[in-house]
Amino acid sequence: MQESLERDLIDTVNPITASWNFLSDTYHRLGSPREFYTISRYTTPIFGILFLTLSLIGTYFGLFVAPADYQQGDSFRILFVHVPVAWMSMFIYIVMATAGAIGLIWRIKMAFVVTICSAPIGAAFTALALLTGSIWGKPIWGTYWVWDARLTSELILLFLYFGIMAVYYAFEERKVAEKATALLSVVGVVIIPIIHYSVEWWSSLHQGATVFAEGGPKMPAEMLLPLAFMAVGFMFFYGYALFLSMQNRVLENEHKSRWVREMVIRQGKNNELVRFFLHGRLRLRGLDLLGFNIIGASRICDFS
Amino acid sequence: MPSSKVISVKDLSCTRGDNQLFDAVNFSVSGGQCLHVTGPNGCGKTSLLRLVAGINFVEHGEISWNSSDTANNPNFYSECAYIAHKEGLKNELTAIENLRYYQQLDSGTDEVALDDILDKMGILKCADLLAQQLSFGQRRRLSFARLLIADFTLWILDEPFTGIDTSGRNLIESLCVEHLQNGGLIIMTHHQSLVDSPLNQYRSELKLGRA
Amino acid sequence: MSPSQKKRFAIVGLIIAGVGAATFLAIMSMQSSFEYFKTPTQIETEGFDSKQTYKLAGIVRKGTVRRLDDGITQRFDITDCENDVTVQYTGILPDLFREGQAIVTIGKFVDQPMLIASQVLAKHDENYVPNEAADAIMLQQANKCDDTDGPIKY
Amino acid sequence: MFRNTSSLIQPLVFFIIIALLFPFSLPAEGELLQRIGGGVIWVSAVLATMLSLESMFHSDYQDGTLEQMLIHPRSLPLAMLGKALAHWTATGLLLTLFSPLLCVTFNIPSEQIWVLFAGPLLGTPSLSLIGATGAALTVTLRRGGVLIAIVILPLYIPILIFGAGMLTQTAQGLEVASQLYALAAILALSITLAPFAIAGALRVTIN
Repeated sequence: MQESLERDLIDTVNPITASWNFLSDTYHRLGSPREFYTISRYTTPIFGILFLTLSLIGTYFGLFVAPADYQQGDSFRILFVHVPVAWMSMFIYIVMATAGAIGLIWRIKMAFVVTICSAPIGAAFTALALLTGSIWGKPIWGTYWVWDARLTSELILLFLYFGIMAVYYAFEERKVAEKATALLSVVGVVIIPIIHYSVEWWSSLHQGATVFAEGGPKMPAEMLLPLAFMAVGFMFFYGYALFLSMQNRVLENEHKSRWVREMVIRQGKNNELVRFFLHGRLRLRGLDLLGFNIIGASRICDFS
Repeated sequence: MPSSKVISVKDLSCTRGDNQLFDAVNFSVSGGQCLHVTGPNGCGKTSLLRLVAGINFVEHGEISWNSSDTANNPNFYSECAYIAHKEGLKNELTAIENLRYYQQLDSGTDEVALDDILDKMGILKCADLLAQQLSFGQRRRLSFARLLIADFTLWILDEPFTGIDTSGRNLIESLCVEHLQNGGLIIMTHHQSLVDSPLNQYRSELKLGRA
Repeated sequence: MSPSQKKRFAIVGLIIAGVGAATFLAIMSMQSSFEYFKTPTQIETEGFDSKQTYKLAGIVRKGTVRRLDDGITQRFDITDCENDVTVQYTGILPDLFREGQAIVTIGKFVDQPMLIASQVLAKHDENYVPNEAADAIMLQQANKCDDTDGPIKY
Repeated sequence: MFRNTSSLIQPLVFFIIIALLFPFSLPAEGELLQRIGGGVIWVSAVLATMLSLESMFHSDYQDGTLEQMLIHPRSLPLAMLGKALAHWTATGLLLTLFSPLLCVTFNIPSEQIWVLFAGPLLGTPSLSLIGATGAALTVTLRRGGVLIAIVILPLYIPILIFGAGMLTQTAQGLEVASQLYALAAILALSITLAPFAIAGALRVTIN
């Protein structure tokens, strides 16, 4: 009796088993649109708060605490935006392509939703990386733009994001559109190593890797710290924006399913859900460059 | 041809956009049987046939051929023939060239067999006409000629009697009967009753769509 | 091994072979490095064509930067530690421009061994160092080529 | 495919006309044409290839032969590799053979002509293979032409950069081995992976 209790205790406490169980459970629950919707309604605001907190701390440290660079003086501080944003542009693409591959191989609906909702966010980050880069380039290099390997490949990435979004909107049948989009994002993943290694492979005006360089970061800790805050903060922003966008998409995709209908009936009295739809849409408009949810809006209005 | 072949469909459903065309379709067809799929327009007859043929992607449900999954199953693909509205004929090739193309894909070249098949289908005289010069009925006959170039066990026919004259219809029906008597399987759609057809005795019916 | 397994093996083998070949060729491509820039030594040995536009890379030699009388035209030597080329540029130089800085200039030689630059770009390296700790490094950089042995490569 | 000669000649004529528009519309300076010649020829080749992509699977889709290919036991990626290479023979190979001729109009010195031969020879098969993926993705769409361009052009840019870069390099008397290797690497990658992407795209879109 005593022994078995102990064993049970060990089983539940064993952190690896416990966390694995938690992860696989979460994974399976997130695979279902309904479970995702329920869970993400709680996590999304947390992501938003974490993003705000971390990026504010990062901004403060980056602007006021980190010392000026010996060569660039204060103008190097744009690095704290440019670098994390550029990382995100590639990270989001990798997430997108991985989700696309998962969706195609294991036929998981939610994976396609991740792919499609990531595209506009990734495009926005890519555009921002190019923009901040050229603002930085003018005083330091002496030019807004050069056609060198890093800049060109990042621009290609932006076009690729546009192509992926265009493919999604070209098909009327949603399932076909989702798979076609996933396939193209998987094909396009070849660009990622090209971007990453472009500064090493080709002589370039753009500098080499500072943080992920051989022999550790070539940057003192007081500069590295705000950079890390900003990077993690933007990561949470991605999670925040992605989940908001995915919630809308899930509702749109599943608007005929029982749980959405029941939810509408349950909450329909005070019209709260309908208002939520509209708010969600309004908040998302800024992110969704191509007006992701216009069709959804008319459909959802049918309920009320 | 061994008669042990069987195709069975379990719990198959199909959605287009937001509309569910059909849900939980179950059937099983074995050698010598003809499944006649009926239902109103837009109820998913063609979709069902395309799912079974392996052109469309199965989202929900299972389709098995001799109890192994049909998806990416070369054994199934080499025994299944699909004839639909789109005939699969190249306009810029002649009738016999079209047929030869399919024959070469499957086995090898056998000119005598090609002539025999065209003769059987009653279009030997237009063997050297370009496919675009053939009449609609002749094109249908040519596309059915493809069923005979190899030993296909399962014939999937989408509205086989559309645009074809009475003698053509009789010809196709007799081909189907012969195929069934040899232990073959047929899954077909046809919007009219087949009660008067010689196929009737082999026929079982699957009604799709809400009544 | 069943035929379908054999087929799968063949496909995987082909993919590995193809990707391997691509990687090999890519590495070969990297090794025969892209020359986007010319160096002063190349100009010295190969001469120059006055019609051509040149992209020239090098380090600003210590003590050669001087402003001409018009106030906005500057002249300086760039070096790869073996040979020097004089560059003349009219306009605003990038913030990073200083002695010992690696730069890229784009321009033409007009009948004399002096590059009339239409653009001067500074190349920033991947090191970030706080101001106060930088004096030693600055000194070292400005003296680059005085104590380097061989030619520098881009 | 080859029964229909107009599909064979159209891309070639388009290629030559586009390339010749530049000498017509630019100041007749030999030096300028010589400098932009390589880029112009490559851009024209890319445009001509793209023009012919839309029809690559179109007739097969219309007449139903594509569906028959999908359910044929023979390996679909292999068939697609054949299809893409046939497309290349009809477009890329012909363009490659004609591009040295265009050198004359751009005053490109004859000792550089081999570059205009070797570059497209290694680069245009990749254009066909990658393009076929885009064509397969858009085959069911009524107006897929513009979409093909949006999808495919980003993936064409590296080929364009290396191909056109070769000419700039030779003009300045620099080595081109690096670009040749890069084009070959792209070709090796696209010849192995594109057939699967094309087959996957067809299976996804034909529904």
